Amino acid sequence: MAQAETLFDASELTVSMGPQHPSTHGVLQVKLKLDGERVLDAECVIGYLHRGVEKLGEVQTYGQFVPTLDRMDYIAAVSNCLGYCETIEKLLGVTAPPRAQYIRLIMTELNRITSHLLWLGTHAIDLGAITTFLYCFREREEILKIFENYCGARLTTHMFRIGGTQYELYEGFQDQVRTFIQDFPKKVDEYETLLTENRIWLDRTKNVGIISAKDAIDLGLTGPSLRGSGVQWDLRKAKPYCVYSEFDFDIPVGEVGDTYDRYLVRMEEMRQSARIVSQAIDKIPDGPLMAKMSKIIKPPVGDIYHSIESPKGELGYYIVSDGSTMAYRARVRPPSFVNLQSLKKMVAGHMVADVVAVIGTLDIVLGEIDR
Amino acid sequence: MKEKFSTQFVKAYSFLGQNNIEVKKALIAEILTFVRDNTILPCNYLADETAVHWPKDEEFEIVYILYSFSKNEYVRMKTRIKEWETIESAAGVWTTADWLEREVYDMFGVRYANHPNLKRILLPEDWVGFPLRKDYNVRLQDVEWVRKHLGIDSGQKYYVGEARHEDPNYITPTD
Amino acid sequence: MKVKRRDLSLIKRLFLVDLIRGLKLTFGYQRPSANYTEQYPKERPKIAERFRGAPRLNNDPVTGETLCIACNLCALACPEHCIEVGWERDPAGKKVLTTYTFDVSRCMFCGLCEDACPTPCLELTQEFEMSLYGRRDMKLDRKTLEEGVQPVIYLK
Amino acid sequence: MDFVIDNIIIPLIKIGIVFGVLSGVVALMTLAERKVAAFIQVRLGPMRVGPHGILQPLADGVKLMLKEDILPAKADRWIFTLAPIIALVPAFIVFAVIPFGSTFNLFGKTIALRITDLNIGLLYVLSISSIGILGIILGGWASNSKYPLMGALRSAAQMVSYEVALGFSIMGVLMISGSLSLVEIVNKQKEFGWWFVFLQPLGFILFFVCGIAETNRAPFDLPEAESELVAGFHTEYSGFRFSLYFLAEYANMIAVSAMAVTLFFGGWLRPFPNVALPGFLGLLDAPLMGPVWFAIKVAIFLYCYLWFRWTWPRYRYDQLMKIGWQWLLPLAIANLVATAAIVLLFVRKG
Repeated sequence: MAQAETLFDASELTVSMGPQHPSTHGVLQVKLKLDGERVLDAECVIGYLHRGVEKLGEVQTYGQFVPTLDRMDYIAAVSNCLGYCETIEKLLGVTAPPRAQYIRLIMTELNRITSHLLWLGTHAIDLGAITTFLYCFREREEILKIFENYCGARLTTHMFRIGGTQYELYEGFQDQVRTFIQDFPKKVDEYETLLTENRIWLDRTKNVGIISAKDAIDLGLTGPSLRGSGVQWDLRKAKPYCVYSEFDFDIPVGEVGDTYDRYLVRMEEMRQSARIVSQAIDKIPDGPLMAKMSKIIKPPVGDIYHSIESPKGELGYYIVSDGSTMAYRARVRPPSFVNLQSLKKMVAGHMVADVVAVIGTLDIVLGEIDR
Repeated sequence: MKEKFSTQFVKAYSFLGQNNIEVKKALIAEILTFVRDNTILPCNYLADETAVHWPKDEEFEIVYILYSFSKNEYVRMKTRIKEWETIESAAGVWTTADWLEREVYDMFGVRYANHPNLKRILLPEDWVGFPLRKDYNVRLQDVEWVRKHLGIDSGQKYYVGEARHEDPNYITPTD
Repeated sequence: MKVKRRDLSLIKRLFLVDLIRGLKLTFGYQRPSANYTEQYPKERPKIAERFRGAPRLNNDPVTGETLCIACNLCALACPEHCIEVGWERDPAGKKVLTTYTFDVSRCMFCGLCEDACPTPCLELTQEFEMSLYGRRDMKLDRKTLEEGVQPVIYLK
Repeated sequence: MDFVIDNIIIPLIKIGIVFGVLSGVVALMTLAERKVAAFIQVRLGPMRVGPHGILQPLADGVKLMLKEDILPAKADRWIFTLAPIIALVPAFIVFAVIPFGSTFNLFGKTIALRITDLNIGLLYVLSISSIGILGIILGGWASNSKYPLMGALRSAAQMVSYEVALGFSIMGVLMISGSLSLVEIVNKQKEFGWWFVFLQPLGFILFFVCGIAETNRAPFDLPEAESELVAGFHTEYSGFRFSLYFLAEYANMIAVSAMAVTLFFGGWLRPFPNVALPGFLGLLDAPLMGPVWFAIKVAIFLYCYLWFRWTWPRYRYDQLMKIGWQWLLPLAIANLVATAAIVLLFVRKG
């Protein structure tokens, strides 16, 4: 860049945003090159939360690895759990019984709502609307209570086991979920009252961090970030897993691919999730919770890739088995990791305040990026 | 479909309903470009790129998991390289591969040729060794790194086996 | 399904409709009945029955003998290897529990040990106040596990 | 003797009272902020210190005093220390000219419920409040750190652009009242029988918006912008020096609210100041009721400040500039011209 283009000072200002910064959502560090307030370049430094999950997968048995995975994307622990359990089930050639499948689906969708609520809250806080955050947490709390009642933990749930789920539904589960699901769309309307039409929100999110559909695919963006760019692709529809094919729901897509579109997509996804849950809650079949399988999990030699639509995007597991009780290689395809790569492209030429908005809109979880 | 690269082609098979294609590594970038741009199964999206270490053969298996939006189909491309060999980077084909390859380099030490920015991504720059190799000693490295950078003895030091609680030297590093 | 992008119409923009609607909402929430806070130490939270909290070794309520049969399954199931079971053979050749160590500092409360336990002995209880002053104290021995962790009571 | 009493003792007492009350209100504001925020966010806020957390400001104060006061190694020591003081002092001395009530007689003395009545009171307020900004800029600059520097730069730009619009928005009031003295402005409002807000609605809105921007409050709190700049200009401040900035912010809020009340809401006047009240309600017109009316009005304004902050998102830097120059300034000028025309016609007719 020619020096004459800089406005006040010929030298660029390098600001290290993070790893301790209010809105980097964890321990992300972004090295920003600034010209005044304008971002010339952004480089992400990650790995502060690296715990070697993939290595752990090689030294723990298949069953033991599940709770470790909950710590990856700790906002959407149920999704992690579901993806992994399904992968191993596929490798073993077993299917979870329908009752377990339904419970899995309900829990995963509720978890998607919690994940999106947390995203909305933090995203709003990044843009200065602090109150939305608390409202989101209020609703999130209700879901976490359901989780707690069901499996005994709120965040890192370890809800499912390979072959089904461990826990029977508790008494009053359906009522609790139903009450929540009935109220929830109204609550989403409230968030929308605060944000969707607010002029400040519009100014802050429209035309910020635009990414075209072609670029999005090239960058491997998945999940709401991809759909915000107008690509109608959701693994729940494209490659239905669990029992998603039995339910009726829409996939919201955006037009422009800016922060506002991604925001709208996620808001609509919350409604759709509630819709799926309300369909599923009345149809939970009776039956066993665990598939018939041996206690010791020894999959055949081979490899498998299975991916699900986590709230953040495509969460894939690539497992190589050598026939023992532990995976030979347990690879996780983390959606946040791949999505974060697009930050550089999205923020170039924007202001410092937009960097925060874009980080928020990507909905990253550092536990998953660094694993 | 793969006639064009018949010399490079090893085998194609299906395992548990998932398609695998094994190819040789020499022309990998051209093959990947072809896979991306062909009309039969245009895999325009690289879902994942990773590696598996096979120390017996001193080999890495590089795995590309590809997806075709138009055909709704996953394909796995695999290629094998010797531990000391380099492989052509896919970052020119899909931008996604940039970080994914950096991670593979970080974890396995696979050297990519023509990669825009091949350096460690998750681990610190001065980390020794590549953790996801099967012959890597996690604890030794960790203890050394912690001692060097934090100036304390790592709590992992005595975490060597089943009997660690009985080990008279087992000290938790607080207090 | 396309999402609906909104724009502010001129009238709405001029009369600050969007801003006022937001203000109305937040104003309404100031009513005391909307309050969601739980005054934690004063008000005890309602813990779910299945909550996975502090571990406990149950004794037979009648005889007071431990229910543990020293099968070591919990130690094998634990992903973090934080359970150590010590046993010896009694004259009849039966395993008898001698020591039991549970390192809560490494525990991630996944509940696998509870699942593995063939008797109703090992249980993750509803007790959640487990803060202690040092990591050394977090290695619970058999006695603590049978009696339960005693939390520091926070007054006021 | 009378001279001494009139010119030294009484003013000193008045200064003492104003300063004391103001400090108390500022302290209460910190509590109010947390409480209002909590209520809006369906929480309870501070509850432990005293009944319903009333003593929280005291606890905060003690904590901030006792906290280690960190001076960054590369900071400019003198300016770093001076800046918070520069920020705080003007916020307080603005109150020298703000009238809290009319006059009343005590022991044969006529006591005016104000510290002083400058005939250029308004100019005094504007100029003094500009100095306060200097504290923020200097503080950000002296910290010798990147985030504070950016906060200071934002602050500088914001102040310059909004000061202009602020000045223009008041002009309408000046034209109608024909005086720069704040007391005179209030008296004119009594004469008209209308608060000026009804004559100058646009002027009031502009003034209030600019006032929010001047005091760095949401949605214009860019110099602080905790989600972008960590804490903006006071990132490097801690302990006592931080608390000075903190107090300055609230004192400024009170000052702007007091100004808005004086200029647009009839100062110490009750609503409908010209309608005579029947019976014992006439007590509401007692001179000592002036400060009460004043306080009620200021409190409403302060509540709005908090309410806005906890409801709306924050503007971006360039958008803020755009609003300032593209909307507020032209509107203020248009308002000025319109007012001038109407006043001219009105005067000619009269």
